[in-house]
Amino acid sequence: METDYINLIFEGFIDIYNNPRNAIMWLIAGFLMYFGIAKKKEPLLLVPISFGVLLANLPLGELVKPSSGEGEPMGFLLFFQENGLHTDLLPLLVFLGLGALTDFSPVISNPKTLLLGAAAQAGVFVALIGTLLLNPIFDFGLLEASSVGIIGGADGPTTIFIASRMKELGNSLGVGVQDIVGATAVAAYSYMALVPLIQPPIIKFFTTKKERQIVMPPPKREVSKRAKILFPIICTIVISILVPKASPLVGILMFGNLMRECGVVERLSSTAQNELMNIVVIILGLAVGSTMPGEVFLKFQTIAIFVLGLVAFITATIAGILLAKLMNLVSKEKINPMIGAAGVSAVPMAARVVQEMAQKEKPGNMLLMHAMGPNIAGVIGTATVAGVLLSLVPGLIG
Amino acid sequence: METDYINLIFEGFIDIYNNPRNAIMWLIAGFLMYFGIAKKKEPLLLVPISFGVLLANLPLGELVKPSSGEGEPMGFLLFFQENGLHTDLLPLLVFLGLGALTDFSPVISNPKTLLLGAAAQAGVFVALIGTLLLNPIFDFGLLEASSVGIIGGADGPTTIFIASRMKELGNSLGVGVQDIVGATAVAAYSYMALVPLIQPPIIKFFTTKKERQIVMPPPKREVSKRAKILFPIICTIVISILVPKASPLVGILMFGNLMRECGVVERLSSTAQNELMNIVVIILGLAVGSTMPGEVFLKFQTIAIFVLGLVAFITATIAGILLAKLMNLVSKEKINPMIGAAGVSAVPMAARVVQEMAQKEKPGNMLLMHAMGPNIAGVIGTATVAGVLLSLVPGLIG
Amino acid sequence: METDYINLIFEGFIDIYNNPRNAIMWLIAGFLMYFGIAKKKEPLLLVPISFGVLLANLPLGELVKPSSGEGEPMGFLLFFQENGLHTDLLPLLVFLGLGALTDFSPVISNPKTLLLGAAAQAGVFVALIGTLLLNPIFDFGLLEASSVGIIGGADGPTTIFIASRMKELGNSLGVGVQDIVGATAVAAYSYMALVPLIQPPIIKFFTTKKERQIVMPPPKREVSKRAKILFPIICTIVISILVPKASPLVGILMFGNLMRECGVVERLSSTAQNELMNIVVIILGLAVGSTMPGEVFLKFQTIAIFVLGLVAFITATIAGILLAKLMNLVSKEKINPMIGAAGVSAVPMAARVVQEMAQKEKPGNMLLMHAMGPNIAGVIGTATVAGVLLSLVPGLIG
Amino acid sequence: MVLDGLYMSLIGLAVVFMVLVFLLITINLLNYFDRKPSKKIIEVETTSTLNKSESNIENVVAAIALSLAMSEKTPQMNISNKNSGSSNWLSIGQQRLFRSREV
Amino acid sequence: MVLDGLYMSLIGLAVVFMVLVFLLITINLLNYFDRKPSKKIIEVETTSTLNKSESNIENVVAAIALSLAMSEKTPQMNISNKNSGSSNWLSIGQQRLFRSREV
Amino acid sequence: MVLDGLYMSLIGLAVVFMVLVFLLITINLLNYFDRKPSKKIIEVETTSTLNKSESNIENVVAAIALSLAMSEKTPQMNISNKNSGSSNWLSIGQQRLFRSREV
Ligand code: NA
Ligand code: NA
Ligand code: NA
Repeated sequence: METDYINLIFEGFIDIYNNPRNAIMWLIAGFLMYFGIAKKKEPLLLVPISFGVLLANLPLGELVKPSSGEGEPMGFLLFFQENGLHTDLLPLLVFLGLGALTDFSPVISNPKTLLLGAAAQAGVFVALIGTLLLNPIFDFGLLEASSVGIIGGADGPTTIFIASRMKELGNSLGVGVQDIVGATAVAAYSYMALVPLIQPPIIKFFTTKKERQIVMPPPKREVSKRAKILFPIICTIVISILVPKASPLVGILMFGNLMRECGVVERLSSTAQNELMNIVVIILGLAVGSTMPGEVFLKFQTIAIFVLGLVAFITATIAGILLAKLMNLVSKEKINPMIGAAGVSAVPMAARVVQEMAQKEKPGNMLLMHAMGPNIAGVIGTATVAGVLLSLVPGLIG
Repeated sequence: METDYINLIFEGFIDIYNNPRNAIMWLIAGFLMYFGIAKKKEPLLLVPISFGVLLANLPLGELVKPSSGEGEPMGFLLFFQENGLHTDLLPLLVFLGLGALTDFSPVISNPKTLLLGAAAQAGVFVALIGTLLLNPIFDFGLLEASSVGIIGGADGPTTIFIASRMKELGNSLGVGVQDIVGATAVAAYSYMALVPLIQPPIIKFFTTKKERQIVMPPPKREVSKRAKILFPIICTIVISILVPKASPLVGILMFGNLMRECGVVERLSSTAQNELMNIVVIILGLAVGSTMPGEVFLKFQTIAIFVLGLVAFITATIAGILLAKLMNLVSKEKINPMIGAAGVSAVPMAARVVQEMAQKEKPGNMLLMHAMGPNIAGVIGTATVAGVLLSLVPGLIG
Repeated sequence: METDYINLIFEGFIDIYNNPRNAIMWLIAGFLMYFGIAKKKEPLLLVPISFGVLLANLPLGELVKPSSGEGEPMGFLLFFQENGLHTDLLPLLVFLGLGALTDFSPVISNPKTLLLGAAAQAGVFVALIGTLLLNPIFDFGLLEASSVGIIGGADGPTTIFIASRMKELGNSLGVGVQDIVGATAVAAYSYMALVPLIQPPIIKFFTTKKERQIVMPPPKREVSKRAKILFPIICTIVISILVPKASPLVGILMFGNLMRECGVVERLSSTAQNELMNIVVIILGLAVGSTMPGEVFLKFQTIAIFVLGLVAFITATIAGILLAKLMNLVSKEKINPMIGAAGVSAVPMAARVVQEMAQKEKPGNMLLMHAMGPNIAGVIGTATVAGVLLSLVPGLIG
Repeated sequence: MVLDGLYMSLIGLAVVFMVLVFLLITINLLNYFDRKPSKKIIEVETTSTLNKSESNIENVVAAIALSLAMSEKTPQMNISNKNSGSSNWLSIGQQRLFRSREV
Repeated sequence: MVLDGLYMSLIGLAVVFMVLVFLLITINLLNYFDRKPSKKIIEVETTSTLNKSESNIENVVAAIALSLAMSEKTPQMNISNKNSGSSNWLSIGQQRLFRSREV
Repeated sequence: MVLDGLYMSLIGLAVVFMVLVFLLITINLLNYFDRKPSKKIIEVETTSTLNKSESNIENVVAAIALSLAMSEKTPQMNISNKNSGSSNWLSIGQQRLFRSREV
């Protein structure tokens, strides 16, 4: 019996001794907190995620352990993993709120920018192929490659959505699959936060000063309320016909947007944007963070994921710029190729980066609203790509 | 393999070709949206319901399909159907908010009006019998008849509650039962929205001009805080003793009201009325809408349901008016028989209709508070009827 | 068939006749409502709890009955018992909100007060031993004793958490265990509300007038934002290493506090404190109340629980005072021993009691902030004790 | 089956009227006793007159001063209104506000 | 497997472009019909008078200034409209207010 | 069983004191290092300039008056900060406001 008591006091220390990687994760959690709190980078997600990492790596992992037979329910965070992540509920509810927060009028008033949002998806596929090329070293298959690629979409909930689905898919088919939900999510949010550091040098390298000084006049015509109401409905139908698997992401995003724009359900829209969003973000962040116990996260693969994620961001930026330049060759109405870089999503960070660079190159050149077009189009593009991945991958690995 | 890709691109079109009824449902969804948004009729429910209809009818039905074996969770909307509708959670949580939003003092200060709320329940039973009479044509049984009848209660969540229960009851007993949850809910909300069109001609037909001009003085005495606090408690106990099956609906409604009136849990009451209500309404609306895939909704039965629902509304209105006239025969304190029409519920629309008609017939005759009595009593009456149905139906079909 | 109808009308009365204890519970529910509403004692919890008691004791118990085979889902309140209490979700989410509501700076600026919060835990163990001593009379085992003891922690959600766990533990191991979740929760909240009556005479008895007049100067140094941010992180790690089983309670509490203090996720913190908290409190209160049907609550054991709970509160108060006096013997910086009484938790009631007594004994002696130290430390102490109980009890009863 | 429906309707309407008549009687009783208010719950009403008597203590000003000065700039002001009643737990965050009331 | 990836990428990018081109066409159609507005839904627009100046993209800077100034002061104006629309059920609590509106 | 209880109590109280003593030591260390602040996280503090005067206990009465007056009128001021931090996603809706800040 006395051994029990001694065990009681030392079981925590013993667990740390046996699983030193968990203690290392505390440092990583601390670093993410520092990044989120002191540096104020994506704090709304990084604070919950980082604390989730900490909680998942405490001795004995009380918050992430499965239900024991002895009247102990499953850990608090495991509950949300199983009932929030694996069911897609949390990412989709975030999408609901994002839809209610997003103003699509830049896309409606200048639909050409949709193409720039499409171009940026090249980043997803370059990273996907890159991941497959590293297969011999890191044992990445198509499932992992899809999850890593989608980081290039620069869209947190979509990344979480796809990575969860790919993990589940592998598990259910008995195909070996690494658990990289947490790593891809952290990579996505980190690079989204770092967009102001990542993009400017790339933009400068791939554009001439003259190009960066191209002035774009304000759009000629304002978007009618009717167009704003019809847009989410049409968008849902068109994308769902062409890529049915994208319909959950696109449909819920657009439902949120319809609530915003229709003007008669203000109280629903407000709750979707605020209280519901906040509740979901707290739980989603903790749940995602808790997918990263030390033995899952501390692998060479994780470094590869971060490198590939950066490649994806860079490629997406380049693709957007190059298409913009291409469009300038064929169209007489010149666009500033910098706005192509905003196609990576990372809403609205990437658009702000463009705006600031434009101001420096030529004070008074207001590109923000022009950059919001590809910026938001990138969200739609990435949701479409997610649907494509969900359609193709099961057939290819089956 | 290449076939796969071609499939990918065309599977949406093929699905539409195979299920053209789904595309017709888009039009119906669009009509409901127009009704909710442009006409501002019951938008808080009709906007989510209509978008739910749309989402449930997109190609391949991603949002309403059951969990595949391959790592795909069940569809987002099916999840809420199973965990929100079938468990009664969502309708009851709406009742919680409604209780917190309702001021019962018109009933407390003039309890006679409770009888008018009872009379209007005749509409429920007339529609119920009518549905059974149509059995040879539409194959409606007692389960469907109960669901259709309750439309006459003019109370959205109660309708959803009863229709879900009846469907589950039939499925669990192996009795054939049609899935009419969506149709009855849409009928109920639609007619509630149309009360200002439906009721005035009926009221005019069944009352004389002299009756419509009866002036009712304001209630003599205001309701004490104590009475308002005791009312929900007493109401819960009395109704639950007499009709135990009504206790979930009545109990939760009255708990919401106690939070409102007790004055010491303002923060809980406010959340129940606003944020919690909004979250529940968004999800409930989507879930109800998603019970209407084309093959379920596009039947002749649906037309019958709408016709019978209208009959129920009309009969309820008539019954309320006639009882009011009857009460005038025996009581010396005359009441304006128009307030009997408010007994159908459709809070507060029906009471407003009465007020406006009263103003037209005799400017200055303020009937609103008098009409709120039967109006709210109708809610209690319909919840009681729901309990009666839940008590009797299983015994009769077993 | 006609019997059915007669049954329908009388089944409620018959049920009351067969289960008269349920009707007695209405009176108890009424008393709790009176206590919460008219006396304004802990209304946020007692109003939902008392209505939960009422709902659980209505005829036929519709709201707490398990799912019948016949298409009836489980009762609304049973659903929340099973999915909210047994899973620990609701108590932990309350802890999240409490963390976001709590300012730990009194503890940080004067960490010595942590010891007073530890001393007060003596109350838990005295009540625990007392409960075991009453085993021959009331058939209380170690499981019940732990649940009763934790009442002395004066911390509602922790009490609910431990009592639920102990019940589940007993059920899963096939050890006989009484269902005392409701009784302990009501005892805890009642005595927390009664702290202003319970503590002053004890404080007077165990201190001299001179001691009560000891003036404590305001803390020398303010707590930096950095310290406030680091405190929850450090606290989580330290306690989780020493008592891993305490990590859910402490970890979630501290996550809430980090959201509060970090300053960059204001919207999450606000939602955790307000809307999320309110939703959880409504449901938690109802669920806890509904664990008290008459046959569970109306036992002599319940009286014993209330007596033992009072003993626990009294002992906790005494222990805090005595340790404070002891500290005065060894330290030259004198503390007013009254603040030891605040170590029982019951935040912030106990601290207020001390402040008021100090004002009466010596006007101008501001003890509030000094008393908040042990007050909050008592929360941490009780969470730690909860962890100890969870660690030891399974081994001892297995 | 139509007969079942008729039976149900008859019984149903009868029960609904019975329930609401019972309720009518109970409310009338309630109103009857409410007109001659007993001393028992009267305090509900008096206490709820904006909680006037809540602050029964001398020297509150200084206390409030201390606490408010420290807390008022923090963004949780709304909590002070939301926490009506005297809950321990939920008012934990108000520790500094120290709204003096008859504790 | 890398070949799979290449195939996927090719098809994937093609599909994404196809989808967004379709969307482009649809929006252009939408905008085309929007310029000659039918009478049907026009009332929607008139009711939203508050948003009128919302997309007047000339004078943006001024607009931003104005909106910022307004948004900072009354960040929850939307709450006042919370009960927009004319829902029966959800406005039940407002029965006493009796805001006279076109029922 | 009572013996079990005694054991548990002894060990339990010992563990609780041990935990809180550990915590005491840690906080003392924290406070010790906090007095000589490293440059590392100092910016956290500078950014929170708004809270600087939080505990300036002189002039409290005036502070109360001011703050109370403010809090009563605008009980939901905190909502204006709801979007503090610089999250991409959650500030997406504010795209038009374009509050110029250090991106
Ligand atoms: Na993107
Ligand atoms: Na009704
Ligand atoms: Na305690």
